[in-house]
Amino acid sequence: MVETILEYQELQKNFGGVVAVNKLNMTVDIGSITSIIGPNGAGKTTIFNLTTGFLSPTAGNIKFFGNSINQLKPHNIASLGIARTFQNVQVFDNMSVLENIMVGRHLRSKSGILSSTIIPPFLRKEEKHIKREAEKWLEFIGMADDSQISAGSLPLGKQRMLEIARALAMEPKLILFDEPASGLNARETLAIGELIGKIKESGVTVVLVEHDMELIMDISDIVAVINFGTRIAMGTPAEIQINEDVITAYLGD
Amino acid sequence: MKKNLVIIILAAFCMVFVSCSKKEEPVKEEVKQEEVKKEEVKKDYVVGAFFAITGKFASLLGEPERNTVEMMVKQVNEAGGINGHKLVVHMEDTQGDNSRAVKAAKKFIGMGVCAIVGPSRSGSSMAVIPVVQKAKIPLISCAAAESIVVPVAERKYIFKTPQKDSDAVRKIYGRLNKKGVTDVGIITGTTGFGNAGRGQLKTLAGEYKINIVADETYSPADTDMTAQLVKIKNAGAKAVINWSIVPAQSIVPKNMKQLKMDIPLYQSHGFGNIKYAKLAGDAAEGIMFPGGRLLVAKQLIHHHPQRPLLMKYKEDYESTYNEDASTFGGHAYDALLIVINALKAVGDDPEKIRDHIETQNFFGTGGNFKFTPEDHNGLNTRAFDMITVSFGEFKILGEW
Amino acid sequence: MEITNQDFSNLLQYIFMGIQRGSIYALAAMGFNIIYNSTGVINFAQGEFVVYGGLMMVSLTMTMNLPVPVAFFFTVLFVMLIGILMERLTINTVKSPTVLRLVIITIGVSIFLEGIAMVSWGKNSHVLRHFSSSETFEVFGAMILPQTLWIIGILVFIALGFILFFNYTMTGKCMRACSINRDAARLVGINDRKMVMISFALSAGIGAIAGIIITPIIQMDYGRGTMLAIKGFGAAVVGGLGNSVGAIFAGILIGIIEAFGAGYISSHYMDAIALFFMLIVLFVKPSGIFGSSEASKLKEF
Amino acid sequence: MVIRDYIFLGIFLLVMACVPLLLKNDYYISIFVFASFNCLACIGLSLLLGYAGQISLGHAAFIGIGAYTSGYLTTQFAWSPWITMFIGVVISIIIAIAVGVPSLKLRGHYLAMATLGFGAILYIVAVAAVDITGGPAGLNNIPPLNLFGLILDSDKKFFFFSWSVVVIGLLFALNLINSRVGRGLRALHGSEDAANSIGINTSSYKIQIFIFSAVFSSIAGSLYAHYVTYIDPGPFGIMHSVLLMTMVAVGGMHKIWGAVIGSLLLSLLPEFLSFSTGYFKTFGIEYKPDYDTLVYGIILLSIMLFLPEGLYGGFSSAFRAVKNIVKRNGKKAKSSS
Repeated sequence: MVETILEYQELQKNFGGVVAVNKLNMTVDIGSITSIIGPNGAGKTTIFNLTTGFLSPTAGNIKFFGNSINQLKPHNIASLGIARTFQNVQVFDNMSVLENIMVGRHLRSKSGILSSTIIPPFLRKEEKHIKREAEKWLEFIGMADDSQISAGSLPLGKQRMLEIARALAMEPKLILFDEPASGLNARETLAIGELIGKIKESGVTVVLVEHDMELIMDISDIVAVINFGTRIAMGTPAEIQINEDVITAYLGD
Repeated sequence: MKKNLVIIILAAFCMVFVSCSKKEEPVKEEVKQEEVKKEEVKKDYVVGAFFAITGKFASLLGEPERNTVEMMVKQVNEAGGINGHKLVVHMEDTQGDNSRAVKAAKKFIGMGVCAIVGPSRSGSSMAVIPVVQKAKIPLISCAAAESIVVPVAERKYIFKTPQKDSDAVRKIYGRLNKKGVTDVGIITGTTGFGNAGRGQLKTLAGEYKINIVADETYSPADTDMTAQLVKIKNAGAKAVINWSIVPAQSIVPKNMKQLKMDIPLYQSHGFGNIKYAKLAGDAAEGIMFPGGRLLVAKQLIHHHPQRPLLMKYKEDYESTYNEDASTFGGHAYDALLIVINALKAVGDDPEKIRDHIETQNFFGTGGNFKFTPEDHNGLNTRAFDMITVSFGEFKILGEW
Repeated sequence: MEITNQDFSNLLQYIFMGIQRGSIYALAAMGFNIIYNSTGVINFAQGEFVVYGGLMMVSLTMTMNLPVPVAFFFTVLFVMLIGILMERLTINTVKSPTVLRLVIITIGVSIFLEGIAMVSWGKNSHVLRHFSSSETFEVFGAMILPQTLWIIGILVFIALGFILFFNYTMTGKCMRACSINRDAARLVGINDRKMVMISFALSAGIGAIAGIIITPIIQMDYGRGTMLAIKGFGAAVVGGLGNSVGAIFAGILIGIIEAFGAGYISSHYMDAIALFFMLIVLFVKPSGIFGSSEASKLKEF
Repeated sequence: MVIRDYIFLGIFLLVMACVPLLLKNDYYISIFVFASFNCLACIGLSLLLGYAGQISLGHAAFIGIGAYTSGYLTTQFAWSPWITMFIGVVISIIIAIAVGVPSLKLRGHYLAMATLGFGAILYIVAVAAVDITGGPAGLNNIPPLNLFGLILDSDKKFFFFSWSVVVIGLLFALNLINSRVGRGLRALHGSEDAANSIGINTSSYKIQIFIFSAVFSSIAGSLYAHYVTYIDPGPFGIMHSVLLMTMVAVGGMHKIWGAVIGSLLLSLLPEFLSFSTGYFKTFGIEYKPDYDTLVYGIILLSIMLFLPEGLYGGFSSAFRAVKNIVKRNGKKAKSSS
């Protein structure tokens, strides 16, 4: 029996009168790549925002390793080991590439505001360690040459890579990718796909929201299809491709 | 990094000690003075003057003061200066702000002025006292609070020209006694002037057997004192005393009229600018306040010793600036006059000027100044006349 | 405790005083809200609109001797023009607007306008004739100025106009749409830049009216803007930022709290009492006493 | 701190060390002393405004807390100024927590409103609580600071002392923004959501920075009290809070050095204007101090409109442009030869 890392139970989110997520039930297996697909406005990003605490559910439960995380703040959820990227890529463009990843080490370091002002020796050691780790992750995504460039001046593809590296630097157990390939060309999409595969190999569970079907079918272990906030199908890529409900949802009635 | 920090801090402290141990300044100043003495040409007499010329709530004080000083300087120099020395006055604007006042005082001291005139407001005066005391430069304040020159032992170099607030209170309380009024409500502005007045009103009440039935305040930015006045009215006050120096004081008579309170209203000597009466409109009719005679110069009997001086100042001022003279301008006139008197007599050594001021006895716009080493104001209750507003003009109130 | 007639008429007196003060806060708060809804910015120059309204009215009626209605019209027009100029010359020219930057720009405009007012109208306080008689009349022992009735009447009139404008005119509806979702509004063809300009004009106009109606009572001078802006901002927050009906009630509530504070507690701390009330509301119910918590979450820095 | 900061700090120290050598007049030195108080407060404020993205309209109140705590305790109980300065800091921290925690948990304009209201209340209390604060008459005879036996009673001595304090504050701030916490803050400024998603507790950081900046202001206030030796409520009102904000914005919000430039410039501006009155006259313009407000407004407006990154940003982009031109010319020269 595979262990469940993430579980949604009867998850519900209403915005005023609009129901964005409707009684969603779903589980994510540890060590898998699970993709969530569905038409525009189906509530995929809302699910991510609920999972990472940016929104709080109207009803239902989100469990991470069996513990409810409904009421937690985003930074608390991050500290449990859930990382994410954003649909409209959000790198810190006022910082260098290396610094962006160094911020990702935030949870893995501990100096506070007072010690930061006078910089005692232990802190300098920590700072060096942060930098080494950050360089390691930069190497991992193959951007070691860009370390001193301002993140805002990178092309979109590299910004996405950077965002992923920043999330990885947290050493999370679960990582949520929100349309990592949107706006990228074929070559960049391929690179992202490879990277996601590498991430899975390193033992991190991946949940993916994506529109690029080719990418999804290529790398996913499980695909869940969402429409109007409810799950209408779930299975291996091969099963999903022949599911009639899915075809109706995508092509219309 | 830590090392660097320590080094930088040490460097900074070293700079402090090095520079402080030099002590080059005083030596230089002495040299300068000696050089000056050697010169044959008569040097300028340099005086500093600073008033609250701009800034919220205070411009009715500072503007007439500045105008007066500029006018006097022109007159003095056109008449050939002081014993042949040209009079130079450096003007600064405190904006009613105390740190600006302190900066300006330091600027004057740096310039080597022999005396300082101003500032306009009590708070600013208090702020600059430590600075000028230390520099041993005489300062003649144009602000009213009595605490500026008391205790004299600690305020050796500080003088002031406006009448004491305690004397103003005595004048009002004296009149109340004669009228047989004991229950009064006081309403004071939360400025240095109003606060000092409130203190004096409360302190002297016992002496005159006055019973303060309500003690209210308003801020200079306040727009409506109805609530305070209702309280005063309900407390059974038979007279209201309004003590402030900012334009908001004119709202009190207006509100009293609205509330149909027909008990007499007394104002402080801070009402001494006809503009305040104009702001209150017809509600100002019948207001009584102890004021300098400048406001009623024309009505003084012809042999009144102050009359010629007052008339001259008033006419000069009004013809030069095309606006009514106010007691505030008068305070500056007196202050500069004191300095000019001293300069004529003893030259521009600050110490000698200080000593000379303590001996001065003359008629100014504020009254008969009799300075002594114990009294750095030199005025008493006789400096005031009770003045009232009648048909939009200041009138001397008949002597009871 | 027995309630005497005297107590009752005092209460009434304080209430009227509070409403009179509060009406101005309410109008200032409405001005804040209009601009806040269209741009998400707190316009700190709002108080200057009030000052310009008052001072311009003084110039037109007292020096140029225009009749009150004519002067009223031209003053409002003049201040609206200032509002439009402010928007066109500053807010509209900013290429990458962040709220922080826009707020600081409005502070700059406020300082600038204050400087202009000081140079052109001088530093003295100015008085304005009351619209009708300045003789008070008595209601149950409370003394009331006819001007107070004018103020209340005009406030009610503006509030009604406001509701009609935003609910029943096309422009008003477009402005509401912009405030709810600017991108969506732009998609359906609403010119959002123009809506921002209109909001500045409206806000300036309301500010001007507030200045005109209050000047007969308070004496206007160039420096009054800051305090009015603070109180108006407070009223806007208490009423729930962006909620104009809430602002009206909150403004009057704050005015009455001030009057009661001065009358029943201590005039020394009058302003502090009202501000303290604002802080309490801010901390306990940040969406304002009349606002819904959902609405307040939508608007963010 | 990065290398550029060391260079700047070196230049800064050099310039500041030269000021008293060049200025013989105590008055001008005192202007710089006053500027140092603004500078210290602005460094703190720029952390809050530029890095945590929060507007505070009540920082002058923290200056007031420092000043009044020092003033009251030294005059009433003759406590050592160092102890009272520390107590002022503690009180500021407590008040900053009380004001900051509820308002910073919310987003938007709430801190601006809360600090505005709080600043106004404190001002009123300073005016009305006559028994403690002396009311509008203020507190007099505050003793000067005593630094290991050296009494800081002259402008020159205080100049070095207060600017040393500023330099230490500057070092702290520069260290802070280049540390883990500083990266967190810059991240928060870059994108609050993204910062949250990598586990940065943004609201806690905002509160900590608010407290940190309040401490800076409080120390500036204590220094003010012991320098002027007289305090009254005047300099601690809302207008001064707004002025501090203006200084930070004019200098450049997103850089600590911007706060230094802005506070120095705007503190010296009134003196510069009154100094140059004569020059205005030669151009036929009668300059009056009345116009100061107007000039302030114009400066703030034009900088916010044309140099959104403030003077610092303007300088550095001008510097970069010059560097690029030099580089290009150098390349041209090489290629042509």
